[in-house]
Amino acid sequence: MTAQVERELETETEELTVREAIRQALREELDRDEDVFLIGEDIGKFGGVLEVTGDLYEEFGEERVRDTPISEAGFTGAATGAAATGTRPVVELMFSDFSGVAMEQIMNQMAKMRYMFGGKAEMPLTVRTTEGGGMGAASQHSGTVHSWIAHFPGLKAVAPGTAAAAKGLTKAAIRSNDPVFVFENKMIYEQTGQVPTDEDFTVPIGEAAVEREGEDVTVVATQRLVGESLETAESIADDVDVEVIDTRSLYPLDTETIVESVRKTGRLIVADESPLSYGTHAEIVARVQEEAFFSLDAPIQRVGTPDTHMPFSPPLENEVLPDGDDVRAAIERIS
Amino acid sequence: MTAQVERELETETEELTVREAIRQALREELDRDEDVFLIGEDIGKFGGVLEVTGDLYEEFGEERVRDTPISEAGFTGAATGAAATGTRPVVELMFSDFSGVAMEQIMNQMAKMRYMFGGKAEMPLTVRTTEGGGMGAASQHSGTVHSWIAHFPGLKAVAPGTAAAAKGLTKAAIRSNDPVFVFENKMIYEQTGQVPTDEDFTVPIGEAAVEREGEDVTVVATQRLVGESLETAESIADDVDVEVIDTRSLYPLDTETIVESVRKTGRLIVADESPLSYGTHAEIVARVQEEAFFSLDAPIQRVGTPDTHMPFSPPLENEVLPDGDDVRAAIERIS
Amino acid sequence: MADYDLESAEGRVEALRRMVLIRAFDEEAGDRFADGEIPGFVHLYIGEEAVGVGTCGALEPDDYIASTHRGHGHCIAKGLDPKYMMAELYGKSEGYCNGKGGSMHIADVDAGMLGANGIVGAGPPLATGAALSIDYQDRDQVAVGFLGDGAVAQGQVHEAINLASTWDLPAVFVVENNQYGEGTPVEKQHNVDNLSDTAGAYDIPGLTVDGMDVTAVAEAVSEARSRARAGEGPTLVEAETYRYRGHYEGDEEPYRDEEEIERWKDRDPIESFKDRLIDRGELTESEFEEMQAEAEAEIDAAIEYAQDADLPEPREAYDDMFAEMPPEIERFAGAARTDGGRPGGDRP
Amino acid sequence: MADYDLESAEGRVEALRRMVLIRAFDEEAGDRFADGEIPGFVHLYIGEEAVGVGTCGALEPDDYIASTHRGHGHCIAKGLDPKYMMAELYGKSEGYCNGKGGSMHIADVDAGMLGANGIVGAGPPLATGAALSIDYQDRDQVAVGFLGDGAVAQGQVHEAINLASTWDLPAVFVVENNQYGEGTPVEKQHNVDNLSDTAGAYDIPGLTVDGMDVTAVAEAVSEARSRARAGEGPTLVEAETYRYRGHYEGDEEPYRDEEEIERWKDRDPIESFKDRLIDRGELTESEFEEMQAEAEAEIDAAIEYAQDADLPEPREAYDDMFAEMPPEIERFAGAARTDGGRPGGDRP
Ligand SMILES: Cc1ncc(C[n+]2csc(CCOP(=O)(O)OP(=O)(O)O)c2C)c(N)n1
Ligand SMILES: Cc1ncc(C[n+]2csc(CCOP(=O)(O)OP(=O)(O)O)c2C)c(N)n1
Ligand SMILES: [Mg+2]
Ligand SMILES: [Mg+2]
Repeated sequence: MTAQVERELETETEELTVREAIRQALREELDRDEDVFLIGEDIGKFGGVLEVTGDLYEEFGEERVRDTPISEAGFTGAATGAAATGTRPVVELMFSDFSGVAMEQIMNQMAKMRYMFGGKAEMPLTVRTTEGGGMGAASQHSGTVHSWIAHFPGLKAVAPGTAAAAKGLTKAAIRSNDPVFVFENKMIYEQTGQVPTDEDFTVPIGEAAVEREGEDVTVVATQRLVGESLETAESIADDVDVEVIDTRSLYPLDTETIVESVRKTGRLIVADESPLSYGTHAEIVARVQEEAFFSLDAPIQRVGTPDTHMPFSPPLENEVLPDGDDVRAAIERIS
Repeated sequence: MTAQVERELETETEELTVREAIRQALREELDRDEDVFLIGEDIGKFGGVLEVTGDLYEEFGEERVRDTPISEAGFTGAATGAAATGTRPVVELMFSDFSGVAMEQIMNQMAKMRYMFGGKAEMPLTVRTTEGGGMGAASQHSGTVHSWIAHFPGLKAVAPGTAAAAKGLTKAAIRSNDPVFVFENKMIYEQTGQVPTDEDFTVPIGEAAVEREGEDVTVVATQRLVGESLETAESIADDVDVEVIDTRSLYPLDTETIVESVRKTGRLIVADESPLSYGTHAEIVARVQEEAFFSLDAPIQRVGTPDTHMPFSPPLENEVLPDGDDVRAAIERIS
Repeated sequence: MADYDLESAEGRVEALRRMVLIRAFDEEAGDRFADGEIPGFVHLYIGEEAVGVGTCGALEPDDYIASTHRGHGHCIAKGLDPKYMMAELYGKSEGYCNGKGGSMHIADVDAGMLGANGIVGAGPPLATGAALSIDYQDRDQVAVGFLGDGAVAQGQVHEAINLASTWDLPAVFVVENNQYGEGTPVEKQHNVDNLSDTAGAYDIPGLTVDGMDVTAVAEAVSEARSRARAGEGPTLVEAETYRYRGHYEGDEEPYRDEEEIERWKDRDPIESFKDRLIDRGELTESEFEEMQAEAEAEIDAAIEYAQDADLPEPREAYDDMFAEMPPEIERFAGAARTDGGRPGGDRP
Repeated sequence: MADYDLESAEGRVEALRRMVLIRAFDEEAGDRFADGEIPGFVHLYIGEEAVGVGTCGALEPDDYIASTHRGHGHCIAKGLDPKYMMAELYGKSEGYCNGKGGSMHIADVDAGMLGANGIVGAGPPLATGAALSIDYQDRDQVAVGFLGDGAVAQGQVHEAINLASTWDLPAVFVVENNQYGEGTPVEKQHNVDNLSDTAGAYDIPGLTVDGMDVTAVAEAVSEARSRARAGEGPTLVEAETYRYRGHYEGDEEPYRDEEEIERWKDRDPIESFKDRLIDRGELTESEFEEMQAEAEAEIDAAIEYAQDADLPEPREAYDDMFAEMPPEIERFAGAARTDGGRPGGDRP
């Protein structure tokens, strides 16, 4: 189903920024379910460094929007313990670069508890975190680590590219009984889009969206690169008819929707901000060549960060940060 | 160059287990360079839980074989600080599952310092760690996390499949001025092989080895699966002529050697114990289809752990742990 | 009411019984491991029984505990059934984790046992989290985090205690100081004389008690529990104890001598408590012998149960990764490798 | 000999000069950030100058420091050149990190400055590591780890101090307690009255000193340095101080009021130290004015230098990932994207 059709099925939409869409999702879920609470650094009175939680503290109070000491391992672990004992915590990990601080609890407790216990533990836990370069925040505040989480068994990972997906996936994550990471790209918080107003609107985890239909080449993109790919697609629409898919979920990954598109177009570009080697792109490449090998007309192209950290200086950051131009160049290489 | 030719070029070899080969590498480098020291949990008097350091403590004393409190973040960070200030630490991270505990220092300090400082920091640091299932050690002591490290910019990763590679790569890692992770599969410590005795024998980081030449299909394998693939290749030699490559290094990855082989055989199996999704396999698939798209005759097959943790009970562990039979089945699927 | 209350004679006898049962369990587990019947690693609790039993004796049935790699004693103290524990050690489907966990991961969340843990120091954050749930939902419970002397050096333990203390959560941290972290003596891991001195860093009470004395442990934890329930936050209880066996079975113990072991054995927690109960007339020698015989019989039965139980089917390896199985796993589950059925992909 | 020794009049004047220079640097950096000339984040040190300067005044030139995200003051105190610092803030090739690091990563390892750090609590393990190198090679140095009040809650800080203390390493940990971690007051991060109380967990001396008084800081650190060099291990020095500006530039500071800020400003470290030096006849008012004018001129020159300096070439983005460039990066470096030259792969 294309994203447009999907949205048309909803009765009503409103225009929101990605930031507003996420905040609305948090507000609605806090309203809906008393067991849901938010926990993280300076998400309360401060409103979150990237202002996502905003005024939720004023609205819901300090128990439900809980500020923490600077202890990512401690509060991620506490959220894990809390999720196993009857509540539904939503963690904000301020920057995804800080995932390393909490990684032990993520990889060995949160991700494994259900399995190790033979299914006898619930883990209704959401971890929201920001990713990506583009604001001169340098190497320790600009990383894209979703390939790690998508790789690690026992964790679900979503990474919205539109306001609607941001809202719908955040809500689906909170309602899920599995640990779900929501990767928010910091450069799209101000990006607007039509978002269903229905309080029960969710985007099922594991479903991609065809954001633009096309016949000649498929671009599978994530996060910021969804919007950039759509723009690129429009800009070259006279020459090439590009289909653009937002994966939305990384794990589970909607292989079917992607493969179906490639069977039609025969050509694929995968655009994601992760460092290229051993990154998200490769998995999509591997699945497509597995399932649609004989439909492929050209090598699948990868657009990503060329195995560097994010440098500080704008011309350097600009050099390594993948964008719509890279997508266009990749399309040209195989068209 | 095939591994056999490579070894023939060495004047002399002896038969060692992988464990002995690594210990010999450590001993030689401790002897050669006073700035080298080992640091980790119970690597001293205890000899290491998997007995790799053995008697090195008796031989070199407690300053050069340093036992630590149970503080992976602390001592990995300390090793990082030490490496930047004139020494060459060799860290033992007892199980690779514990990498999460130390991940912040690994990802944000060790991996980034040189780059963030504009090249003005050296990081001559080695991290040895054990991976893999097969001994009933359950989900928190059986992981294979090398895909993470190979993905993360600024770190080098090697994962030997033979005794010779184990020795040569360990020595190369210690001599390198970059942070290098050496991933030792715990099930091959007792595996024997011919190892050059030359004290200056090293295996260059970033060079794969053709362990068996063949014409029909290429198997690229890592760690334990190198030996298993070689056995499988022999067992079906009458029907299929299999080329087996040990990647040895994961980052940098020797794309050239692999691509050259696939240009010849047209068929590829990638066998690695990592969980399949977003794992090491996918990167090899992606590079090969990029560079040898028009030489491929069939979809590249992946052999790995099917996105579960390692379960405890033998029949379960046995089910998910990839082995030579899986390699054979994969060969059959595309032959 | 606690499962067994060390302030009553009946409770004390029950506490002794659990200690005896733990020892019987672990001696048998050690033997069966040596015989090759039990795969993986086992870390035995022999010598430390008073800590787990004293602690759980001070708890109410629905309080939580988060355990360690050395968890058998905590399980039995908390009331888990040795039969299903042993089945788990044997990797059988009837085990607490259906064979997926083994010794290092026995758990029974419904019974308040949040799992043994293969990661040193990982339990305390989970206990802090359980205490957070309790606090958030205003429930009348506490959460106990067990940890070893070695674990005190772990950063996440520091973070967990600091959080619990800053938030006045109903948590109790019990440090089992058995003098070693693997082969490394406690002096080589910490500078402080008593590990309870670390409590000062959180401005919470820290006590060091005799971990070979089950009532001393129970008293300390009981007080800690009351504080916790009164909203006064966590307490750190250090119990000085000793493990008689190696770090894990198979450990050659180059790091200590027989004499040291014997010194501690002279203060054996079971022997000494039994003697006290007999002195107080709460138990007779023959009742004790009967208790031991019953414990051994129960463990023999557990072994038999475990031996006879079924191994899981290979395809069960794919269950329980998530609440719902994702397609990535489904394609393997549908064709377990043992059936030769791995997926292959596109055909021309 | 230290760069400047607060026990001599000359050293005190130099200390004041550095404090004035830090303030001039950071005020200008704040203004230029507001003007949009400086990208990214900047965390200013204004109000806290006495801590960095007092600490570095107690050090020898080749001692190490590991800094924080709020590192400008540490850099200048350690003797780094504002010109290259400012160039780094501007992202220019002449900056300390050739523009790769920016404000949060200024480093000069050869000068003993192991880097500002974007990760709260990451500096102390690095300082412990530098102290380990020193100890291992028997060098006559110490390593100082700076950290904020918020960072005390981090696990890796706990681990780093415990290691240094257990191993008696020549390290000093300086906690800059500026009362807030971002918007969260110290009472909401910790239970202890003084953060120096945490020293008890490592059995090392812990002192709380007036961080608005440069000589008090210098004295404490000097003593700590002597202990460290005498093989007696680390010391934890808590300096009570205050940041006048927001957490970072742009912070709207909903978490505190003007009155609190004014109360601290009354104890301004520069004003009060200047007054003392004048009282003692070690400085005149006009000398101070001259000092300020010179500092402003130096910073103006630094700004001019930074503005005029070259931006790095795009292809430099690929340098410095490793000692040797791997082929993975080489294929991009050889065809920087700005030249349209990304690799494409196989052709039929
Ligand atoms: C994070 C982590 N590091 C290291 C280990 C390996 N290990 C298992 S038990 C153990 C010793 C633990 O000592 P302590 O906390 O005193 O508990 P004890 O074994 O004495 O009961 C170690 C180092 C581990 N499981 N997890
Ligand atoms: C591990 C980590 N968590 C969170 C942050 C975000 N952050 C940056 S500075 C800061 C506050 C630090 O407080 P403190 O240690 O008191 O230093 P101060 O800013 O007051 O100098 C926070 C939470 C970070 N950079 N690193
Ligand atoms: Mg111990
Ligand atoms: Mg602060």
